[in-house]
Amino acid sequence: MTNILNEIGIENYIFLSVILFCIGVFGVLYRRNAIIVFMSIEIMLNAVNLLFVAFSTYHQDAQGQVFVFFSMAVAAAEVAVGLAILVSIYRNLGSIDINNLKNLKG
Amino acid sequence: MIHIPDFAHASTVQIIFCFLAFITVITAFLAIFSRNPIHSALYLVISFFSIAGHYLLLNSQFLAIVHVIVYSGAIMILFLFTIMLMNLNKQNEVHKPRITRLGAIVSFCLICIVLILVFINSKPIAGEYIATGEDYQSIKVLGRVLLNEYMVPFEFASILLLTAMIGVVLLSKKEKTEK
Amino acid sequence: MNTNLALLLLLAPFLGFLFNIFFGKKIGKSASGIIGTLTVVVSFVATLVFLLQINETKEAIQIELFNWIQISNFRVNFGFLLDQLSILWLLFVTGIGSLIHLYSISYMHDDENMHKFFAYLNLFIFFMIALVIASNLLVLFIGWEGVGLCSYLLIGFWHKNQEYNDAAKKAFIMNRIGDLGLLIGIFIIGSLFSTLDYTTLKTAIATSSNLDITMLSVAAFALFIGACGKSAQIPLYTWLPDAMAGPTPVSALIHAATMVTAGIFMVTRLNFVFDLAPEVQNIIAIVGAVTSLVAATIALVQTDIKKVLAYSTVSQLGLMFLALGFGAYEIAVFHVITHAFFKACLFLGSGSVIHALHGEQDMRKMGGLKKVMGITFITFLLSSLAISGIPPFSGFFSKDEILMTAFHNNIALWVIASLASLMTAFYMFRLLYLTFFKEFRGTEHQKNHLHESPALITFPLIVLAILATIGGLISLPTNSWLSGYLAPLFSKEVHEAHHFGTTEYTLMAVAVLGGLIGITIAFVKYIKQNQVPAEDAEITGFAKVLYNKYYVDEIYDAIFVNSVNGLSRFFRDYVETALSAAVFGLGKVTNELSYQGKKLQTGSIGFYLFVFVLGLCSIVTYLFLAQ
Amino acid sequence: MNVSVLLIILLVGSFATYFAGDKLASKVALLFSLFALGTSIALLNIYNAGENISCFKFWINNPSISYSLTADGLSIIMLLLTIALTPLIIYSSFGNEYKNAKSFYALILFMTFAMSGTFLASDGLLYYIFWELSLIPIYFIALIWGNGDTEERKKAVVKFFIYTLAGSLFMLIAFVYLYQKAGSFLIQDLYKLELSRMEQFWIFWAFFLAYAIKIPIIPFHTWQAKVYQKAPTVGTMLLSGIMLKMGLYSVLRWQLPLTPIAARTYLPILIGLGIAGVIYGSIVALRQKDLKKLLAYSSLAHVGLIAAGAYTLTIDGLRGAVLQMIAHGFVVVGLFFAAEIVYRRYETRTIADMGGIRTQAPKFASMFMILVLASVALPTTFNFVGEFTVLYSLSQINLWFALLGGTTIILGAYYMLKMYQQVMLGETNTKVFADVTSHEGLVLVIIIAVLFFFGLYPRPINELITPCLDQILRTINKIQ
Amino acid sequence: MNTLIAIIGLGILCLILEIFDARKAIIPVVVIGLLAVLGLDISEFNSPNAYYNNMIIVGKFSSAFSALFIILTIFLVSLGHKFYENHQTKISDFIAIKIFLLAGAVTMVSFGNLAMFFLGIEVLSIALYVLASSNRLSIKSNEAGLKYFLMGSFASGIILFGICLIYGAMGSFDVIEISELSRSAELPIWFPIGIVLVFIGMLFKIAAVPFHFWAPDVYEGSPALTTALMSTLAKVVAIATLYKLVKTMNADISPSFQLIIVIISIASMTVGNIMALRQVNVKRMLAFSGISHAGFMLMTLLSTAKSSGTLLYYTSAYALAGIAAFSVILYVCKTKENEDITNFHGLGKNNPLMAAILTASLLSMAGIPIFSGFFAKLFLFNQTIQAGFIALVIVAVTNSIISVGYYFKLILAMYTKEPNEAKIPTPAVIYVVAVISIVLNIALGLFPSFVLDLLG
Repeated sequence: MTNILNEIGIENYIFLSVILFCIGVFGVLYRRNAIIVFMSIEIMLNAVNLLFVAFSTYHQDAQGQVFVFFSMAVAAAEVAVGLAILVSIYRNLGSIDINNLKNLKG
Repeated sequence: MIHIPDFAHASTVQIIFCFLAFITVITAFLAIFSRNPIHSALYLVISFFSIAGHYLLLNSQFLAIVHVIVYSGAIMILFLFTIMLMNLNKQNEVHKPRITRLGAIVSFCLICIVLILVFINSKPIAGEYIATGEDYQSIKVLGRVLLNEYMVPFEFASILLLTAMIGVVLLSKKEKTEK
Repeated sequence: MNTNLALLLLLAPFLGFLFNIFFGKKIGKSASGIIGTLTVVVSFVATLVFLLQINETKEAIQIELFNWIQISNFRVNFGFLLDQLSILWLLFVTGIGSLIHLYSISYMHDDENMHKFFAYLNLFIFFMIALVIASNLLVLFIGWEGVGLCSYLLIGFWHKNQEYNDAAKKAFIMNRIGDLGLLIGIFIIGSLFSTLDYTTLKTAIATSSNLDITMLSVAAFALFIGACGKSAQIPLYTWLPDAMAGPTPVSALIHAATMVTAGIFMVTRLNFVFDLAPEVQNIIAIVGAVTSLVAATIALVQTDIKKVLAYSTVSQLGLMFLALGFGAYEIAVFHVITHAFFKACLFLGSGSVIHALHGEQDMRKMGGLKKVMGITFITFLLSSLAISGIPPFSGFFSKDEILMTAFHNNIALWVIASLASLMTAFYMFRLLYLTFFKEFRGTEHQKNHLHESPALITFPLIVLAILATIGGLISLPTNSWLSGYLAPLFSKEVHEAHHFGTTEYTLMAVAVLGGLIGITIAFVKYIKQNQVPAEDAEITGFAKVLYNKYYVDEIYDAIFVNSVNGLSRFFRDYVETALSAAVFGLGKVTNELSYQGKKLQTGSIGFYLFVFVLGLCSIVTYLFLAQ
Repeated sequence: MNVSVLLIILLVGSFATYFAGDKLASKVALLFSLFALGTSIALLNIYNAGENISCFKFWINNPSISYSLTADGLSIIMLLLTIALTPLIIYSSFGNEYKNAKSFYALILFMTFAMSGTFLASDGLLYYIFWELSLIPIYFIALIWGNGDTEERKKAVVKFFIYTLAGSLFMLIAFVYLYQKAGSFLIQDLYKLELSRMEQFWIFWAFFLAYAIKIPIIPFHTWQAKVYQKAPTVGTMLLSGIMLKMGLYSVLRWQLPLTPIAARTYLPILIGLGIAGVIYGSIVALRQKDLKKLLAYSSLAHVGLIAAGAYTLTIDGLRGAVLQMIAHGFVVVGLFFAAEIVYRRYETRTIADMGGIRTQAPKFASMFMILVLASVALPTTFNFVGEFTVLYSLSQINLWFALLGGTTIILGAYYMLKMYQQVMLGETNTKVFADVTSHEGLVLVIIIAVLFFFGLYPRPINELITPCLDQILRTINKIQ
Repeated sequence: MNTLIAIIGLGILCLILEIFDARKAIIPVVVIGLLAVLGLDISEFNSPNAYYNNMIIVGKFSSAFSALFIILTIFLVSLGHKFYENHQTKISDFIAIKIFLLAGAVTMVSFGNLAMFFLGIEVLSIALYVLASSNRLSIKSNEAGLKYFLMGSFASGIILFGICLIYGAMGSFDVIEISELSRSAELPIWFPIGIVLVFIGMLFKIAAVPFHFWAPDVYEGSPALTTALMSTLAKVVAIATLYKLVKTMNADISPSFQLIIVIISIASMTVGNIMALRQVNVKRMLAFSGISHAGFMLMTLLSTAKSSGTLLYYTSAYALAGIAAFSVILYVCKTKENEDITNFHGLGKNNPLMAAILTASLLSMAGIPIFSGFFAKLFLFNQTIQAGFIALVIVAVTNSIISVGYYFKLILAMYTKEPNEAKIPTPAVIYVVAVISIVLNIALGLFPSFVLDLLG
């Protein structure tokens, strides 16, 4: 059994991950709907997960994939907390536009 | 060096990779650009599925399944649920100030270019990718690694989740004093 | 024995001072006056003892008490040197001092702060004694500054009047300018010879092989500046006329007889230094001559009785400096002594007049006093004759010798000095005529209360008048006791026995003639023509310039006082503010930065992340792409 | 028995004062300060008997910092100045009522503690700690118990604090740098260092910044007048009487021996700055409307001369500087107290509002006069001894320095007498001015007695400091 | 390891107590428990050990810092007694979450595997997100929570990416293995990039410029006790972790990397101090002060070989002063709507002890002797000069001067202004915490060797 990376090349995975990661960054910066911003962060985490798996294959090592589990757990926890915060903001403000959240400044 | 896929002589795997990559990136973009949050969420689900496809391509079936279950099944449902809860599906964002968009695009381009350039600049990996032939990503192996070597982090992840749980309860619980 | 006696001599007035300061108010005015006087008399007696002793032994008495100031290359002791010069000086300091104390008992009797007056007088005597008996320059400096201080206190004795206070302050500060000169001189001498002690210094100079004459000249010049300050020479003389603000006994004691002669004392003391600096001696002579003329011209038109005497003092001091400039120290000393007698007498006499007129000092408001104030008039007349250089009064001898020395050395200066002494005769008799002759020009009230002063006032007048008359005896042209007495002090055998020839007699005649001319002009003007000096506003022409003392005070004010004050205002208002602003400015700039910086903290997550990404990119770029 | 006993007494005194409560605070403070004075005299005797009263203990291993107090002549004399002035200063405040007196007096004692430590410490860092520590109490004293408009006072005091701190932090860097070189903060080890010209240059200016601000040397004096004016008189006394001397002492103890080459190179500039301070301070003092500000500028002029003396690098200069420091310490405390006495009665510090006091208060007038005279260095007062020695040392460097520095005796007389005239003389003021009370009188009399005693007999001090100054001078001259 | 287990056990105990409705007992039990844990931790100090495949490596460094964290947590939990008075129903949640946060913190300094590191940092972060927005009815708190959450997740993403690249380069998550491999010559560039990304992520956590923007807003918006926690515990944890990461993973830092540290350090100090000057809100001011302190602490990274003791000292000094300061802030602003400086007016008259404690803590932060803040700075400067960065020290000193400006603004407000209202009674707990922390601070100043030499 050959390493599948022989055909694709680890670089391409890296580039894909980087681009995906950057899209996530872009989303965080571009959108002001907090939910979409969260989603963008999920994209970032996913990009990393993908790279983990690719590296796991690259090293032929299970640890990378195990790490993805943790990363997922973290993502889940973050989303839960994030959404809870969002909900309470929505309750108070009736909106989740992060541009409205500029009370703290200066 | 960046390998421009040679579509004429590309192997199946390469074509699949390119296809999946294309889907992933496009849907991710669409998820961000889409005005309707529901659409965003759905695009994101597709994106996640395509990532799962990547996992399958890399022959990590278990992870792919877990990925689908956790992300598409749990996280995105949570998102959708919240969107529904807040009744955001119709909400259209007010036109964003130009400066914000410009900033976003600039930083996107910047970080993209910088990171890609960094990786391009690096030496290409010489030689063959190792293939030990050993099983390293079946459920069995993963389970062993996870519960032997990574037992502590595994347990600790439970603390993480517990913390998140307490946190969410804390944030959502109504107190008696509140009206 | 000597030590104890010297200490008694020194400290008796000081004890008097302490006593009067602390208990003077309680024991009553007369008692404090008497105690004040007695302490000075004690000093006088002690001086006499020393005089007798030194007459026998001919040896200076040196007393070292304890180490005072320690400098790297020498130490300064508290020490006294009682030699011929200091004892001579002590004699008239304590002698005239006693008389003036006595005089003051009566003169100041109406003043509520009489005990303080005596305390200050005693303190003055104490410092004067310290100045005179010092064995080194630094102890001399104690006395030097101390008498300046007492002068300050006494000029401003009536401290409710701010003008008097101004005068006192002026005197102190001008003295201090001189003091700085003296200090500089001391520094140079100290560093050149590693000693400030007179005796050691004298030996050091005598034995030293390669003297730095330039530095020594600078030192001599600096010392001379010090003498100028204390002895009211150009350019530092303007304080003395103003110092007349003090009570008249003060003017007599401090500003005529004793303190102002300190400069002459110091120069005489350090004759061996000045002898080595002929340029400086020339300067001294010129300054002395010019001062004497300038002061005399000013005195011509003054109408304040004490101002006339003050300028006369400046003028006489100028003559003494002229003598010093020619190295004729004993002649200067001689004139100091005679001057002390007659000028003290004149001042006390004027005090008697002022006392009689209840404080009136303007001669235009006097006149005809000889009828009521006989004794005062006679003593005043004798002293005036003495100062005018009419033989056989004491002034004749001393002044004549100065003129003669001047003639031998420098004709031009002789002319100036002669002119000054001619004027002296004129203004003194102008004063005399205006005060004592003709009719009284004051108010009716004053006229009714005219009276001769009490015995306590007239007694010192009489004594001083006698001394002024016969004082010349101590140094007759042919047989000078003084020269012999002072001879051990001077290195050079100068003025080898006045060889008297025609020139000398001619000169003497010229001098006497000059005095007589002055007296005659005054007589013609004020007795014959019955003139009275014009009111202030009516004075015109050169007389006005003279009357206003050549506007020297105004010039000094404009050049020094105003500029310093202007500078002060400038510093205070601009430089201080600017410096302060510079320091505050740093704070302000940071504060402003903070204010501007706050605008960066927009509260927008997008912006925050944008900067985050920028930071990330720049770090990565720098680390991985820039190299 | 060693010198740390003294520090402990002061520190304990400070706490005891605080816990004694508002009513007793002043008395407890006075008691402790007198006790400290007694102890210091006892220590002086022990020292004179040739015994060692220094103290050395390791404190921090790495970096190696030790609790090292060395008492030599210079330290002891500065210590005595501090300890002797403290009871006077405390006693002088008895006529005033202070809110929260316990804190006030506790802070005074604490400040004395810190200042004494500064004079004693022979470990660079310990010294620095005490140096900084002394800043805090005076900050609060000036801030809380000061007078005048609060906002202005705040501005002045904060400026003072930040400014002084700024200077001293650069000194800290210099110390740390020296530590890197020597591996120890101990002064004897630092003395042994052979620094290059360049290093000396930097270290010199780092020290200079700290000291020039503290002393202050122009143009770093801008904090001074305002703070003196705004601080309560007790604070002003502490500042001008003792704290300034910390800077001057440090110049002698630390700056010169550590950076002799630099000191020699910049000698004319430094002396020039000192003398510029003399002239500038005197001239600015002429036209001050506020009594305390005037005294502040007079202080600037005097310390300028002291600094000039110290920078001559001659034994005369150093000795004169030390003598003058002590003399100035006493006289300035006396003068500020006189200002306070006037303030207690007139409740103003504006000179124009005063006048005619002499008629009503002859005792006070005489004592004030003596202080004024001492301040203008009348011979027989202590100040003369110092000033003479300093001026002499200046004349050894260059006669012009002596001449320019000597203007202080003219200008000083001018502004002081002018002040005296305006404050004390003239027509009787309509306002009643009671003569000094017995305790006010006592303070002034003690100060005057000290001034005259050492003015006539400075030998004990000379003997105490000369060996130590010689030692310092030897260190300075070790590299020629 | 035992420490960690004990802490987690304590957290769960806390939840169980809630079930048994023993809310009143929670805080005392937890404080006692934490003291016990502290003892346990100290007992581990001299027995370095690695547990479970190097997942947790207990050594002097980790024990010492863990002890510091535990002490800080004790203070913070005790302060909660008053602070959560009106939130009795949630008290167990609050306390438990803090204890789990502590667990995360301890993990962060004793990790032996990047997985533990990542999980630790996430536990800490998630707990902080929750605590920041825990005042659910306050829009400010919500905003703070969301801002922190968004930016924190973003940073987590970066850290994760960095870890991923490190893994890609090394094929392992074990730090010992990584550090051994990193000495070999041939390294893919992924490794340094990964390190840099993790580094940047951690810079975000310690709020270093230019990744600091969240700090002031979040500090201001969060409930005061949370701010106290963030500015003391969280910051200390982050810097300690960063230090450990840099030290263990990258034995010698390249000069260009050092330059980056120097620049960030300077920027943090300067921006933090300058921005703090014009702040009216005390929490916000302390946030900027924290940024500047982050800049100072970063200086330890320039001489990683020897500076662990210095870092421990600095962080202890800073955190203890912070605790003392925040106790007073909690006391003063308890009944107020905001934490503006005006609330502190006249504190010197109303409550001299509290004013004195706040003054002392501010002086410590400003670096005035004899408070430990001074020694912290001194040791830091000493080490930095030794490493040859004298210019950096000069900048740092200049910054210290600026910092005095705003610390004294607060002091001035306490002592020169008239109080706005009558005296309010002080809860004993706050007194105790404030006094103990400031006494510890001063004690550290008097006996610095005790902490300084702990890590050799």
